[in-house]
Amino acid sequence: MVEPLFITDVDGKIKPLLAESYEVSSDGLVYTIKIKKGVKFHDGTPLTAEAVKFSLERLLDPKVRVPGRHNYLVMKKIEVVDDYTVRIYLKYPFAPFISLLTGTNTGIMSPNSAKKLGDKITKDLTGLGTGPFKFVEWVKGDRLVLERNDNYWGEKPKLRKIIFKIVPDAHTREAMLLAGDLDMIVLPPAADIPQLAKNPDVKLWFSNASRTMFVVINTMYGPLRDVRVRQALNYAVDKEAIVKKILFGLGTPVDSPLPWFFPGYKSLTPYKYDPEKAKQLLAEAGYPNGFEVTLFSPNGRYLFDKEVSEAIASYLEKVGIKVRIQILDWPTFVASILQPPEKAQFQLIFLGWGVGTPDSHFQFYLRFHSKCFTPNGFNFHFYNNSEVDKLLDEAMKTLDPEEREVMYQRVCEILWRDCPVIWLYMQSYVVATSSKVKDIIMYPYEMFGLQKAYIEG
Amino acid sequence: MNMGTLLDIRNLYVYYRTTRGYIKAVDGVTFKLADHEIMSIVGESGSGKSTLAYALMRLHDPSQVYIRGKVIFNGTDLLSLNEEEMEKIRGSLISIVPQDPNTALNPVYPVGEQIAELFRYKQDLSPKEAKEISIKLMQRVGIPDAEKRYYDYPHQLSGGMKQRIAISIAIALKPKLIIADEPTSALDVTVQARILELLLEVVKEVGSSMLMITHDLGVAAEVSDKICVMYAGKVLEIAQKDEILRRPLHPYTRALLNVVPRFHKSEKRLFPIPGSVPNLLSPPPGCRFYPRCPYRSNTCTKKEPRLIEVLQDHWVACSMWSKLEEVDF
Amino acid sequence: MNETLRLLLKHKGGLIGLCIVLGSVITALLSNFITPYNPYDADLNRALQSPSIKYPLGTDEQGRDILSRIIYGSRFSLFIAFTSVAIGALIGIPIGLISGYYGGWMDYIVQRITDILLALPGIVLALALVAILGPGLMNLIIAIGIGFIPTYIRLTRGVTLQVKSMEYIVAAKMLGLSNFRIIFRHILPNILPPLTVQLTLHIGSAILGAAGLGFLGLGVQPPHPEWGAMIGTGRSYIFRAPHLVLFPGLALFLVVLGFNLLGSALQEILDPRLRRG
Amino acid sequence: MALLRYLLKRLFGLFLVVFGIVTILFFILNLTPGDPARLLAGFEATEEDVETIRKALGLDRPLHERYLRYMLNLLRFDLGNSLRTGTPVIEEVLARLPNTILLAVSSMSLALVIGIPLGILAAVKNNSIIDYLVLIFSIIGNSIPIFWLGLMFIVLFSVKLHLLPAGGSGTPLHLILPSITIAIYLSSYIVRFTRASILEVLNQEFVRYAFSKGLPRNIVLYKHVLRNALIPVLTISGLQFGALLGGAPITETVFAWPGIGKYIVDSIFAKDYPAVQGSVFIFALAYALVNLITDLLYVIVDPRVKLEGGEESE
Repeated sequence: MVEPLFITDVDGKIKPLLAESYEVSSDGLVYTIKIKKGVKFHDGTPLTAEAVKFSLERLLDPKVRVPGRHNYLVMKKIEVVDDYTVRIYLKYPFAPFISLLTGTNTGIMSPNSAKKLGDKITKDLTGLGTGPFKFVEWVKGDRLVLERNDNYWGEKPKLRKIIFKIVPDAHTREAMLLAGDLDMIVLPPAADIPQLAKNPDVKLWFSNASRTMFVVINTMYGPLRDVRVRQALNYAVDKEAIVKKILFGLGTPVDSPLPWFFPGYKSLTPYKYDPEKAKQLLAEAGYPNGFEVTLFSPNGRYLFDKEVSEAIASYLEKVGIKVRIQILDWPTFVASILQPPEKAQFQLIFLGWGVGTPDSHFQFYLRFHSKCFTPNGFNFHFYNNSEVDKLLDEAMKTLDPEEREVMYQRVCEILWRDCPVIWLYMQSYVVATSSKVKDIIMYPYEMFGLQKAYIEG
Repeated sequence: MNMGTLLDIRNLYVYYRTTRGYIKAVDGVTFKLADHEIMSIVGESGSGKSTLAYALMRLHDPSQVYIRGKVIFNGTDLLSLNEEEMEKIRGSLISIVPQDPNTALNPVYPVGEQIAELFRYKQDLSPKEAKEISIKLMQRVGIPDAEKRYYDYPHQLSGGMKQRIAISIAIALKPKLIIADEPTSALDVTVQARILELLLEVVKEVGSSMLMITHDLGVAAEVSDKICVMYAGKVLEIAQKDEILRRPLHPYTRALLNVVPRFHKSEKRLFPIPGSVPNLLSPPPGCRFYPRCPYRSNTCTKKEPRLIEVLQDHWVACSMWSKLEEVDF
Repeated sequence: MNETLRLLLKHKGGLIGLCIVLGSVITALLSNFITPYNPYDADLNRALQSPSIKYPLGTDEQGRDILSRIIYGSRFSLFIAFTSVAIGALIGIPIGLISGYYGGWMDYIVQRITDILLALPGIVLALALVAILGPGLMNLIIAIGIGFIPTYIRLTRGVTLQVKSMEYIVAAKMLGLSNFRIIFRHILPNILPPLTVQLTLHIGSAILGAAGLGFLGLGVQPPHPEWGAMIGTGRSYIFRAPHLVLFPGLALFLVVLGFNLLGSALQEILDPRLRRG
Repeated sequence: MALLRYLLKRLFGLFLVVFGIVTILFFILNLTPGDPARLLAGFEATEEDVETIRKALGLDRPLHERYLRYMLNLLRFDLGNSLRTGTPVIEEVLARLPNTILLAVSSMSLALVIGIPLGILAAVKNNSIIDYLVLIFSIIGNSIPIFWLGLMFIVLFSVKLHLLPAGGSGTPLHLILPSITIAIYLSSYIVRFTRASILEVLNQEFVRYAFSKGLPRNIVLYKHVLRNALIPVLTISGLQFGALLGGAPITETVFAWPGIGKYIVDSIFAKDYPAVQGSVFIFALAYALVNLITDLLYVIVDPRVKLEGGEESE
């Protein structure tokens, strides 16, 4: 409905969408972006540099609630050069800046409709976007209705109307799909995937990458300070069995800290399930008969989160590590893990990390840089590795993609060996539709595109 | 007018089943009641008189009570009838005036309706007709402004008023036999006399016979033609009222009369009967009154005295009856 | 007391109830000896197996033997039920006794508070309490126990008022017995019959309550086998492996049935009016 | 005049009870760990964002001040906004109230239709096989864990037979399973209560007297006995209906039925204080009103009851 300047395509590459092209100044501080001509907003007004300036400045306005706002604070000034060119000045060189402009919340809105809507904007999005579908109606907690935008600048969509129904319970969604009340559902109950796959009038769509799941290790806690113990944890857990038996195949064990299409991705030798090696490493590190740990896990947030945590706990018990599981509802879970090192009561956390902005910087900086210990970042591991810090700071500034690639590869190798986490798997993002639905685009970051989709017959 | 026999009870036994054995409430009773005759059944509480009354109407729960004997009423033995036939007789041929009107009337229905329902269900009259007759009946039994009272609920009426309603119910279908189960004992004394008067009036007017069950000899004397004395499930003496009052032959009847203060006799002292009613689970052998009888002899313990007609229409069940000296009461 | 026992053994329902209750208590006590497998031993390769000779009730999503978990689970359900009802009774009864006996403004306040607590749906009160205290066995017991207090206050107060007006209590007062002695020597023994009935019936509903919270995920924390939690987890496999939900539910039903049968039999025995034949 | 005085007295009592509930809940919920501001700000938000939201929501004010403000708003039926969706709680609750009422009405009427006839049958045919079977049904009825029963119905009717939807709302079909589940539980109480009540009335004198009037058996049973026996049943059903207005939280969760019960459970899980307090407030109000209506009905059904609020039967 609302389109950003750039988009990460199915192949993981960043391509221009509303932007035509862009240049970066040699010092990486000034970005000049050309805007596509002849594009109209749903309210008929033309897409101009002015609209881009308006939309991007909104991100900086503290009164507007923007998830992940701190990333955008890198922008110092946005200047309109001419009707179709806009120049953005950064406070410091920030290599992944362009990937920032692919996020959905950087979508470009029509200033004219935005002013008309005022603060009703949280309920009514008429005329705001440029996308293939226009806003019709939104009843919170029930449905969102979109309609085809006939004068869309790109390839005209085939679907006339899309109705999104809010159905929180997976089984109910599945029942409605089978009963024909719905043509398409997201995240069907994992346990029923094999059955659905065999069902002739149901088609399953898989994205080849999405949320990576792992167990945070509190590297400041006694035995976990020793890398051998952390590696032992990685050997002790049978990831293949968890994916096959608990997720019913809806995941792929990871072979690197980064998803495959991120700069710096390099396939590394996975930690095969080897309880004997784990025991041996524990003995070497001086903990032959294990120790006690507490594992925090959310309930209902990720795919089978409670069940996977239980499985991990029983695997660790098998190598002598006694695990006390705390299953918490989401708000309590969030509150209890965002603690400074001295107040953290956890040693392990079952956690997931989405793709979000497709640049390695966002996968590593906030999670592994020693400056970002919780609560002012997401370094739950309290991981402190000077070489990694140096590499991350450097990679953020260097503009040359090859050089960044090498740096991030180096970071991957260090993290993979140092194991601040137990590497697990990447959850697959599944959509189930009736067999009549065709041509859905499955992006590698838990999103799907319906601009080319159609219903046969 | 010929006094045909309306009710002929022969060897009636009524035992209550309990976890500890049978309580022999009515243990072989025989007596007759003629048309238009009013007979009182007198006895202390627990003598089985109420049990007898409700047994006649077959109102006991068969699973709880064992009944044997004959109750010939108007030519048919009531004990042999099935429930439907008995249902037709109740209310139309035999009716009851309850002991305590406060608990007898249904608290959530207007009193008038509880009269009218007899006509609606037993005689298929229309609600309007049933209401009219009921109001006339209420007026007949002396209830002031019956139209309004028709809609009152039981808790809005006095005890006496409610007993009048019960009487109107009893005479509604002009039954042949009315059983009055201590109709005045739950009422205060001032009202008792007028209710008795009313009862006698209507019974005579309807021409039905009446079985008056009471523990008060005074009531019996005032109301009935014939008196039957019961004790511990057995009939001890039956005779015409004047006959029995003047010449009680059974020691128990005599003792009962001593208890009643007499105005025309200046007795100084009343003689209470020593001892108490025997346990009906395992009654003593021989005469049940033996332990409390001043005239007892050893024969009384061996043989159980049978009820025999010793004088013209004067029955008594006591082997020592002839030895009692003539006493003029 | 043995009179009631004699009648109880003759009472068909009561007898069955007694057997079930004794059976479940014994199973709970001996649970760690009679479980065929270790209830915590997981192995994903044998997950979600339907009932077989090797695993009579099948295995759960972690590959643990459901029969062993149910047997071991009885320990939790009964422990939670007995302790929470005990909390409810031990706090509720004295308050009910005193408030009923002394009356006055104190009684009025206690009554209003019980009205309030009874107006709140038990489950919401329990949910709110567990939300504060956090999930876990002890917090669950406290949450459910508190839910029972108002019922016991009201029950005891009712019976106290009845008994208080009886002559022998008035007589005891006249003899100058101290109030304390009167309450605990005279009134309390009279309250026992109706209370024993309530206690047995409440244990049944306490088990259900605990299982309800367990079902929502607020009860006993994994990996412990509490029946409600097992049903809650099994729910997401309902289409594919219904036996995960079926058997813990049956166990729950059976034990609660036992207590209810026993409770209603006691009720009939102690309240002659309802006695049948 | 008596009616007015009685109503005022009851309304004051009602106000007190509701006030008590809201106060208790306010303090219970505000002591729970977990920080709504952080929840609202989202996972990646920075500390300042969380702070701005905490100020906006007034969560930084001292507890007693927040309590007073909350109470004042309550009088204007302003229950504050839900932390999760931002919409006023009053809107969300009122949107769901009809669903809960619908479920409550349908399960209660089903329970009465099952419960009362069975209760009568059991009482009339006392000590017979039927009486025994009915008693067994009622004991089983309230021993079955409701949520498990619901799941079993889903397995049977949705999974195996594909007859009924597994959950959610919309068509009348969705209503069938949840109401049957609740009805079975409720009717087990109603059966037993009706049976006991009828047995008690059967022992009363006016029944024997009615039989002595020779009235047909079922007139005595269905007119005289039933009318008296159903009064206490009315009170019990009134109380149970009131409790149902809280939505059967667990049953609604099992069937994903969008009622207040499910809303309360979800809100508690999401630490959405205003939503929990708001919905319990509305529920307490509805519960008290239903009790009041039951008492008034009592006066109509039982002529002996005066308006002093106390049942004064002879």
